[in-house]
Amino acid sequence: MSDNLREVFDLTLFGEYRAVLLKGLWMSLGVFTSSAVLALALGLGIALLRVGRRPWLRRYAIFHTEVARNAPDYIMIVWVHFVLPLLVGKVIGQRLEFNPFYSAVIALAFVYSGYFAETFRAGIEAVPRGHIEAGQALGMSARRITWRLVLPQVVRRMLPESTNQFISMFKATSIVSLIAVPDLMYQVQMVSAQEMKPMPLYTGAALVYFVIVFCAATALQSFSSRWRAKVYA
Amino acid sequence: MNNWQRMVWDQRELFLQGFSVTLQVCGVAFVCALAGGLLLALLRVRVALLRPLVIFLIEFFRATPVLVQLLWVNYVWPELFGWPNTFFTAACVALALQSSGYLAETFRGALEAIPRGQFEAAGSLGLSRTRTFLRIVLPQMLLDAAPSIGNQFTVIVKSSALVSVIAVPDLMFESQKLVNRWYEPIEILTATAAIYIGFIFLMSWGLARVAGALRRRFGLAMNN
Amino acid sequence: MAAAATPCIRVVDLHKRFDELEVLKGVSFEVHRGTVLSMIGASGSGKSTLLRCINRLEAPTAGDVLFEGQSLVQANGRALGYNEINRLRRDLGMVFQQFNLWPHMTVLQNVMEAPRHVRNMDKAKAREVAEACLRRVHLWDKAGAYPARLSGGQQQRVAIARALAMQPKVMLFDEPTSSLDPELTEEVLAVMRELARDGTTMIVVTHEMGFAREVSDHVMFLHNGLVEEQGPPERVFGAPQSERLRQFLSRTNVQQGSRA
Amino acid sequence: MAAAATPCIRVVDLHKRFDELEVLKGVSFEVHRGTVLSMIGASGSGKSTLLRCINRLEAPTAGDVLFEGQSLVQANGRALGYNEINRLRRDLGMVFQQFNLWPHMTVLQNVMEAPRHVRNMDKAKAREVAEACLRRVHLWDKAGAYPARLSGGQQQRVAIARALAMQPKVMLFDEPTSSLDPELTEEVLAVMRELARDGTTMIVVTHEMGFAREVSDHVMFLHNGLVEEQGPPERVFGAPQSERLRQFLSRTNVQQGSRA
Amino acid sequence: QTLDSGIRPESTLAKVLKSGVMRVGYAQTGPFFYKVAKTGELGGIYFDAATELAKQMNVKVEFKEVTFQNATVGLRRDDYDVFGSALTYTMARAMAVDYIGPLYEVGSLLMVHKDNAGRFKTLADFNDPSVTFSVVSGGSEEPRIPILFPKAKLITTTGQAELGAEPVRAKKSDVWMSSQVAVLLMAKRTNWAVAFDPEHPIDRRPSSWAVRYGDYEWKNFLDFWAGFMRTNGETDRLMKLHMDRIGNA
Ligand SMILES: Nc1ncnc2c1ncn2[C@@H]1O[C@H](COP(=O)(O)OP(=O)(O)OP(=O)(O)O)[C@@H](O)[C@H]1O
Ligand SMILES: Nc1ncnc2c1ncn2[C@@H]1O[C@H](COP(=O)(O)OP(=O)(O)OP(=O)(O)O)[C@@H](O)[C@H]1O
Ligand SMILES: [Mg+2]
Ligand SMILES: [Mg+2]
Repeated sequence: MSDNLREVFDLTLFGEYRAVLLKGLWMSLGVFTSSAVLALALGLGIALLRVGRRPWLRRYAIFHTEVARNAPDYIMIVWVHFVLPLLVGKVIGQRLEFNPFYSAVIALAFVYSGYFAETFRAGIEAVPRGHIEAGQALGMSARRITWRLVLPQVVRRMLPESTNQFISMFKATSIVSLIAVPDLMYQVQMVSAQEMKPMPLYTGAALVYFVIVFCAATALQSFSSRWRAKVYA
Repeated sequence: MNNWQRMVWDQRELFLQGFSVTLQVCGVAFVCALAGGLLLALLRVRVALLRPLVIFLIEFFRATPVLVQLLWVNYVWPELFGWPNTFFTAACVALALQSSGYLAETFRGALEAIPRGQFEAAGSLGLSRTRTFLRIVLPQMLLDAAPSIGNQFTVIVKSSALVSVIAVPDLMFESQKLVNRWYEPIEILTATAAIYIGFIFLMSWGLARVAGALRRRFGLAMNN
Repeated sequence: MAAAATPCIRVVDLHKRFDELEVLKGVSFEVHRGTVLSMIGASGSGKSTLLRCINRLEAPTAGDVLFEGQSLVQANGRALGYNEINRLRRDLGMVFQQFNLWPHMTVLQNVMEAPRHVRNMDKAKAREVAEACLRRVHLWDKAGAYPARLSGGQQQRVAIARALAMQPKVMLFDEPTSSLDPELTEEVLAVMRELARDGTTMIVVTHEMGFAREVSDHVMFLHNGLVEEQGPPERVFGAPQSERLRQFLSRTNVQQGSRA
Repeated sequence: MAAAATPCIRVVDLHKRFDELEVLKGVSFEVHRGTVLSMIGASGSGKSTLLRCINRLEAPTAGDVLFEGQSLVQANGRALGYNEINRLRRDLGMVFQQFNLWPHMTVLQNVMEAPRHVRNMDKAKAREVAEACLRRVHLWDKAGAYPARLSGGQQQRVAIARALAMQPKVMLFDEPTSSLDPELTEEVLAVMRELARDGTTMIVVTHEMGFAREVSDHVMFLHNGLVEEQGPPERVFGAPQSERLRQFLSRTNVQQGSRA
Repeated sequence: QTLDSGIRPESTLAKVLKSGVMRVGYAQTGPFFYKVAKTGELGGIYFDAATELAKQMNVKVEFKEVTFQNATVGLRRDDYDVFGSALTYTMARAMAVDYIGPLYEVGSLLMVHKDNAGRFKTLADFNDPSVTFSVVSGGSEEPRIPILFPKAKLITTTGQAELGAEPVRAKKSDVWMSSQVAVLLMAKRTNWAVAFDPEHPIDRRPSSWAVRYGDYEWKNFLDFWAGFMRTNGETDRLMKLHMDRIGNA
């Protein structure tokens, strides 16, 4: 291995700064969980509107999905942090300023609500019509059919695809450093600016992301396949 | 409003120039990602010997931030493998790697969803394995995976906004340059976002139309 | 059986059109309480569509369906809403050709769901009802299994139990045996025979002429969206009037003649 | 029909085990050129598995399958590779219970695919062959349609045409009518009768006792993974020896007696 | 009392004095404004300067972090009263925000790979078509390279400044141009980087803070402060202090 390569894979800096880096990691996880929960809830709502009976809400759902999925995360985050408060402020007639953490969570939740909405919609549409009709034939209410017959199947069926989305989302949290949210990437940049060694630090960060994602994905996978084995024999 | 004229409309050539680079990077990366994803999926399903390695690779590509992939491919790979030697190639490769990880899983899902009977019908008629794959399996896989493939395209385009860290002058780079010229990010970034959103929307809409048309043609559209 | 004053189900000049295709072109008939009506007819003649209109899973294009004198289509000159239809549907049990069991619930959960949350029984009561129904179809030992682990005949019987658990006044069966092998067919028909004996009002779409002949009080032959012929089974099978029914029966007879 | 010196298909002490479950426990029989063998038996008795072993869609656990004297399992003491099996399979047409048509190809493309790329015919020739086969099953007018647009009976006939187009020496049918309604069943059986008359060697897994009786030269009753009884149809149906076969026939008879 | 002094009440100066809080925006750059990575404490030349200023004004100071990119947006949006981290004078920036009188002069240095060091004897050797510069986009060096080294080729990266040095390390470019502080630090921290003629920074440019246009009182007041800091040698003293501190960190 050449000197250069040795430098890239020399992770001693990572150990040396583990305290701040760990703090950053916690922040990353915080941003991730907050925005993931929001995105899931929002995505579910939008998906239900999309398959629902009200044409205007359906149209809004389509619009929401397309804009959310297609907006680059980077621009979305800057926009939410700087432009959105201006607009909202104008409406309520008062100067507004968002805490960067909330801006980040709002932006990520918005972008990924589009992805989740699509995932859920695909799942809802994949539930055989007959299952719904069976519920109707027994006189079950529309809400009960949705919550008791449709969604449990959707959630379990869409688990693999959602895993993909969770992974993207977790990785996407690394851009919140753009608005100075002190996540793992932010800390890495800070250390790198002081040590002037970006490569080993970024490499270490990538490994951290990898290990976390790998463990989480494996756990989800084994959970979902156990469930599928039970229900789909 | 004057700002829009001066910073966006008058700069359309720069925007266009950056957009054309984005287009090239995404195009090449997308094609490579499709091929790579397919290859990984097949290796994973068919070659038991390589399975652990392939799973590791897939997860590795999926799970590492694309920024780091860009840095690695551009700065570390040349030393390890003597390739790639231009920034542009490195950008394409890095983007393709990430998406091929995702697509490998998508393709695996699609492959496993093809009814056994489809293979058996081909086998019972004596079709060769290659022919069976190309003619019977692949078209059905692509059709089945079309929505996820569309999704992946949006991911590539969005990730491509990072390629300028390895000096590829894409749309994002040009728009940053304009931001640095006037320190007026709002109009410029909004315009940039509009271009990205419009482009991605057009592409995924087109793809969905094609897939929908095919499904309708095959009479598969109105199942449940 | 004595016909009650109001027929249990009355279908009045029912029309159903899917875009271009007019599937039902004005069907009228009555079913009295405690009787069994069999519907026969070629594939595509509109049998399933008719059954689905009776249960309001499809909205008729014109005409009316009355259940114990109450319209399932409109009341006071306006169309019925989802909740109103739903209330009426509770008394109309339906068994689908494809079973449509809910895969994420056990057999017991499948059967208990509606009594519990539509009839609002408490858990113990619903369980009791479900147990009775499952025993009736000889499947109490499978109560804890998930549907995917059951054979076709077993799934079909669970579907019957699920409908029965609501103690409906009418049972609608859509080709309940068409995808079962002979042995399983026999199982399911046995359960239905028993229901008939107990006096449940039933409308059965079927390809099993033997069953239709044996069990039903009335047979109806649907052709091209119209009732081509109807009457007691002896007359319909023994002395068919219409050319088309004769043809239909001869086809199925030829083939069944060649069996056994 | 005159039995040739080497039987067309010879199955020798065939065993097949899925993990725990031994499905075939030593099955042996022969089918001579130009004859029709019907396989009957209860659900789960291993009929499909046997058929699939003959076509090598499943690998037997032990025993051998010979096609015109050539083993489909091994040659010169080593197991056959995919390509070798494939070469032999060209002469074994198989029609699946679930049809397994390729949904993204038209009827014509489905039928032409194998002649063109396995037999390497040129396009015109393959088209000619396909046309002949489709005419034979009375479906030439559907040549341009996609499978999803066809009724069940039509799909089944396309599957037959697809197998026929390879001009196989043997045709294997797995319950070719079990999910069809009586009219469609009749359509498909008619085509098979015609094939039998033309002297095609056939092995048919079926629930249609009438068809088995009428068409086959030999009937085989499978029970618990073993050949419980076999012989000419008159003897098997007329004077069954084994208790279990009598039971099986009585069940299906009861039900068929109750039809028609 | 503030009215007596003639300060317009809408001036930021009046507001700061009245509210008793001065809001200072910063982005992390070099020795001017940084967080000590291990402790997360703020520090830097301008951090000390801003703290001192607040003390003398008898107000509290509140620091708000932004990224460099968004520095001027935050200022114009009134997220803070002064952007107090290092902004090097460029015409583009001057059209968006008002600089106060310079607090310090920064120079640039060129950095090459040690394997390449022998190639370059004089500054003129860099102005050659066979030489490729790398530089980070948006920094003050970017527009200067085509002027100082018109014959050389240029590639521009984005993101962190030190990522602009990576092409040199990977030998995809020959020389990195950056602020003298960054180059010295990198040469010190890595074993491959060599600063070219470290004693003589080239292309010196003023570095300072920025305020919104149109607020004379506030700008005059800060100009006065900057003049004092420079003439007095206070910024030089702080520079030495912090360079030592970072260098040994
Ligand atoms: N949702 C629908 N949209 C359009 N056409 C439909 C729809 N449902 C049914 N049809 C058509 O209506 C006709 C009658 O269908 P129906 O299912 O009622 O027939 P059936 O008598 O039940 O036949 P089978 O015995 O094959 O079940 C068919 O031609 C069918 O293609
Ligand atoms: N791939 C498999 N893995 C495990 N068990 C299997 C597999 N295929 C079949 N079996 C089992 O082997 C037994 C025989 O199956 P087979 O499909 O041959 O029955 P069959 O006689 O064709 O029945 P049917 O008339 O219902 O089609 C069944 O118990 C089945 O569950
Ligand atoms: Mg029907
Ligand atoms: Mg079978």
